[in-house]
Amino acid sequence: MNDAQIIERVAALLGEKVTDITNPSVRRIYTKAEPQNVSSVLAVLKDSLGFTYLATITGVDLGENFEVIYHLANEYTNLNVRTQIPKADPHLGSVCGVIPGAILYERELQDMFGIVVDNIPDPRRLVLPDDWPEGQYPLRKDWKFQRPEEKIPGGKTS
Amino acid sequence: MKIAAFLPELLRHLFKKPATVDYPFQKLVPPKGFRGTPFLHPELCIVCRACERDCPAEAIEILTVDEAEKKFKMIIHNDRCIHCAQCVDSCPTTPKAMDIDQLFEISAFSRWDLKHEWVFVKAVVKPKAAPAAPPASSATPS
Amino acid sequence: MKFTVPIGPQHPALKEPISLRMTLEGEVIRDADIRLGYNHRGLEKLAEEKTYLQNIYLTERICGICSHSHTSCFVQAAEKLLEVEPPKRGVYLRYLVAELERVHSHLLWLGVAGHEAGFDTFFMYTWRDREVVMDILETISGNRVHYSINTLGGVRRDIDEAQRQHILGSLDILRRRTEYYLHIGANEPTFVGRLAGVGYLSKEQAVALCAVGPTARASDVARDVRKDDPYGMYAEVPFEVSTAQSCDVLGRTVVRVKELMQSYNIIEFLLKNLPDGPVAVRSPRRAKPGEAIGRYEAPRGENIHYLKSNGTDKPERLKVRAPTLGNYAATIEMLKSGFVADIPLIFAAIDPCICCAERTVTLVNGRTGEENIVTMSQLRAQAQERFKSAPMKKDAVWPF
Amino acid sequence: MAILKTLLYLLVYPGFIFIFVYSTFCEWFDRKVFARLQNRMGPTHTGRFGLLQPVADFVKLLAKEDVVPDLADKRLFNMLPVFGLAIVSTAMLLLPVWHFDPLASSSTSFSGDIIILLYILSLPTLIFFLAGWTSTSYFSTIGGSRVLTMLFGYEVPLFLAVLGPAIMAGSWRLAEIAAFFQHKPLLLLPNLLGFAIAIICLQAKLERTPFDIPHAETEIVGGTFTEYSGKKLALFRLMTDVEMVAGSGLLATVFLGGFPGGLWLGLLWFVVKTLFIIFILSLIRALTSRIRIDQVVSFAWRYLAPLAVLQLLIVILLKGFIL
Repeated sequence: MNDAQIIERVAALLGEKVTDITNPSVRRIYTKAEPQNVSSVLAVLKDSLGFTYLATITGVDLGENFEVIYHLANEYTNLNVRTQIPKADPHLGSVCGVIPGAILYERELQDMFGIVVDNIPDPRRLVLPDDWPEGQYPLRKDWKFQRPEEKIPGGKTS
Repeated sequence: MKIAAFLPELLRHLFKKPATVDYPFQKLVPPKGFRGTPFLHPELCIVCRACERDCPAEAIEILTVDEAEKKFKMIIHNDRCIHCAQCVDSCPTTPKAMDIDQLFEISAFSRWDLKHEWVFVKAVVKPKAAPAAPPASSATPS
Repeated sequence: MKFTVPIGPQHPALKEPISLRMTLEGEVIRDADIRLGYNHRGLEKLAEEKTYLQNIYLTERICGICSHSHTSCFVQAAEKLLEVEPPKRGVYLRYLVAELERVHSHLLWLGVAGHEAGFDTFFMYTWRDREVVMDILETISGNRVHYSINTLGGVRRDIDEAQRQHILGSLDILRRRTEYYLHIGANEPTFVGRLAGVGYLSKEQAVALCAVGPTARASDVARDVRKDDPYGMYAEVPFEVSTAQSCDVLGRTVVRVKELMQSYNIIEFLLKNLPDGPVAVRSPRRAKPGEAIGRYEAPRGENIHYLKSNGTDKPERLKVRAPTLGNYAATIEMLKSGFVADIPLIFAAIDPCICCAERTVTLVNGRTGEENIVTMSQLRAQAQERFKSAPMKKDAVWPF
Repeated sequence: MAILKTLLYLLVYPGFIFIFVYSTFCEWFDRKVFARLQNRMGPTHTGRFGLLQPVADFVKLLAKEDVVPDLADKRLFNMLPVFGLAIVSTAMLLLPVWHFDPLASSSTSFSGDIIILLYILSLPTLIFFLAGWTSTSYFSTIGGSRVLTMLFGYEVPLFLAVLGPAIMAGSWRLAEIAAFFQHKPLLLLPNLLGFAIAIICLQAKLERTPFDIPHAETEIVGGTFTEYSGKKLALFRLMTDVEMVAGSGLLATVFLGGFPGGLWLGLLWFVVKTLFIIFILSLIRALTSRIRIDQVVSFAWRYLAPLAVLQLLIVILLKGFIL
């Protein structure tokens, strides 16, 4: 199966659940879904097209919105399902029911972006240390890291 | 399945010279092109600051000592250096003002001992040498 | 009686900090729990403050063993964004180093497997022969660990004819030695007895848990990015995806040894068909807004970098997923109902590169559920309390 | 004069000083052979050829901080290394190397001393177990339980194997067994199988690869010795060395014809024969990978014990029909 055939199948199977199917380079397909549809889209892709392998979930801070990208792959191509959720009310449905391995990446999203993943089996903190203050989400663009001033102990010995 | 499959090999090595080297007394010579510690040829530097900009570890610092006399000071913080030699690749002069040596025993008792500095007068670019941008370097200023 | 034994964060079997908590019943593992987070460096945030060129060296520092895999993966994505096409010789050299790195990584793993199984002689011999490939890498790149040979638009160093002949000559030694180790590994009864049947992971589980690399391939899942998504010049290179059907640690060993042989063939092919020409082209510093994904088959499995640009010379977002992370879920599955003696072997069999995986993630296995996140001091106090109220001596049951 | 002589025996030769010097030398020999088999250098710099390295390690450990776990039974925890060293040193005294009269029995050589020696040599295992168990650390506890589990595996084959030559010589006295085989060296050959079994069992007793399960470092850190540090660890290490010498001395006496030729020649034989056995032990150590505890027990009972019985049968038949 080449990219064109997969795009055709995806469009046929999912209809208007997915929009903006693009294929900017070989074996890279991007598509867009509404946040509430992501889980069902992934289920269809997994069952019908063999996209069993979820490489990772990426979160991107777009300013007003968060973009969440699910990177899937099968033996022919790499398919990326993106979705956008508003930053003011970041809620996302869990896909752990479809792909159990997604939990790590979803918990990472919760920590790093403050996205609330609904129905996540295990919502504990994942990336950040236990004593990290609430409400600080390092990968958001408005979170700036203040580099501490470098202090080198001692002086010249020779 | 064979019992003691390793035995011949082991016995053969019992009387062979060990493969390891008695390090502080015997040293291996690093190959040509080994990336050691970067240093400056101050007479060649044109203060283009390409190395300062491209250094991924922020280990190179160029300060202005005297603007009128075109006197500059370069500090190489070897305590931060990751020995990638990108500064050598980025250096646009021919021959290169930034260079790298082959030393690998560079530990010191204090991080301050690792900082090297050069105070120098900016070299004048000869018109002939200017267009010789090295082809392999993607890092030449665009 | 069940008791929880902490393996790590500091433990002789672990070369990097990670915490495995094993709930044991005598010598049998009943439950496993992995905790990461001792090595977190905030690299994805830092990458947003560095230029594309500097990020090459940053991604190289993700891992000390597969350093080239991360830079290649990053450079693949960055070159798409910057719209540069590396020249053919550059591509060949880039993946020549990649295959040499795979050889060094798998030989390293063989030694580690020997060490974890208490077979120190095997460890010493494989590492001695690994020096051959380390020396090659040092000669062609200038460093043993961080080769720094990738740059945007190609590679930084060319190899000359003498080096080419040297590598081809060394391949003979490596081939001979690898065959010998395969022979030893398959014939030494104590070693085979330790590896066979240990850490079972069925094909279904491997697929469901998204296992990658040799872990998946040993469970007969032919998942190899070099074949599925032939980046670089891999479409032109003849090679086979090595798989094994035994689904255990022995299978993972066999897969790695087979891959070594495949890598030797690939290296030979690359060197014999090395095209002429430049090794790099000039690359712009700024990228147009866009996004790209780099996929790369690292020695441990698939490596994926997502890169988004915003028109400046710095990326908007860099997402790194290292292969080890993808294998943790499978590890927990493999550890269950094994023996204590198998913990290091099973864990080593995924070839864990903790510092790769930990650049972003701390993981607590979701299955055990009831444990609450507590601060370290609380945890310590709890542990001491528990320890005082139930000292080992009183209610310990004879395990056999 | 007799008191002085006794003191000399106890402290210098064959007492503590000799035991210390010779066992550290044996450790050096073992380490060096192991290293050379692995194409490494081994100890090189402390003393000539690194000969003083084990002594240096011992002294270094003596100088290290000594930590006792809070929950450990302190008295037992502190006494165990001393007991262990005392036990194995006593075992050394029973070897028929030095002061013994071949005809009359004395306090160091008497009928039945082979039983005593085997008994004494099985005590260090119990010391290791107790050391692990009193440490109260998880790793030590697992190590301690592994020590005892292994004991059930190798002890019976070892006893059976050592029994063979004793039956053949018709004596329970080490000196007499050795003398018997010195007169009829050809009779050593039927015992080769027993020798092999005893070597494997000795390897297990000394907890060396492939039987280093109780202190498998990649699995349970230091195993039985996880909580031991400083002086106590130094004594334990010395104890293992002495046990190695005593064990190989026992095998040399029983299977290799003992140490004939009086004081000096006997000493030379002792050194040569024990080093030979230690060399075989090192070779096994380099040759194998660690096996699992269940594999040890099944190996011992499935192969070693039946083979030991077979060896015993051969000896009895030989004795009954040929001799």
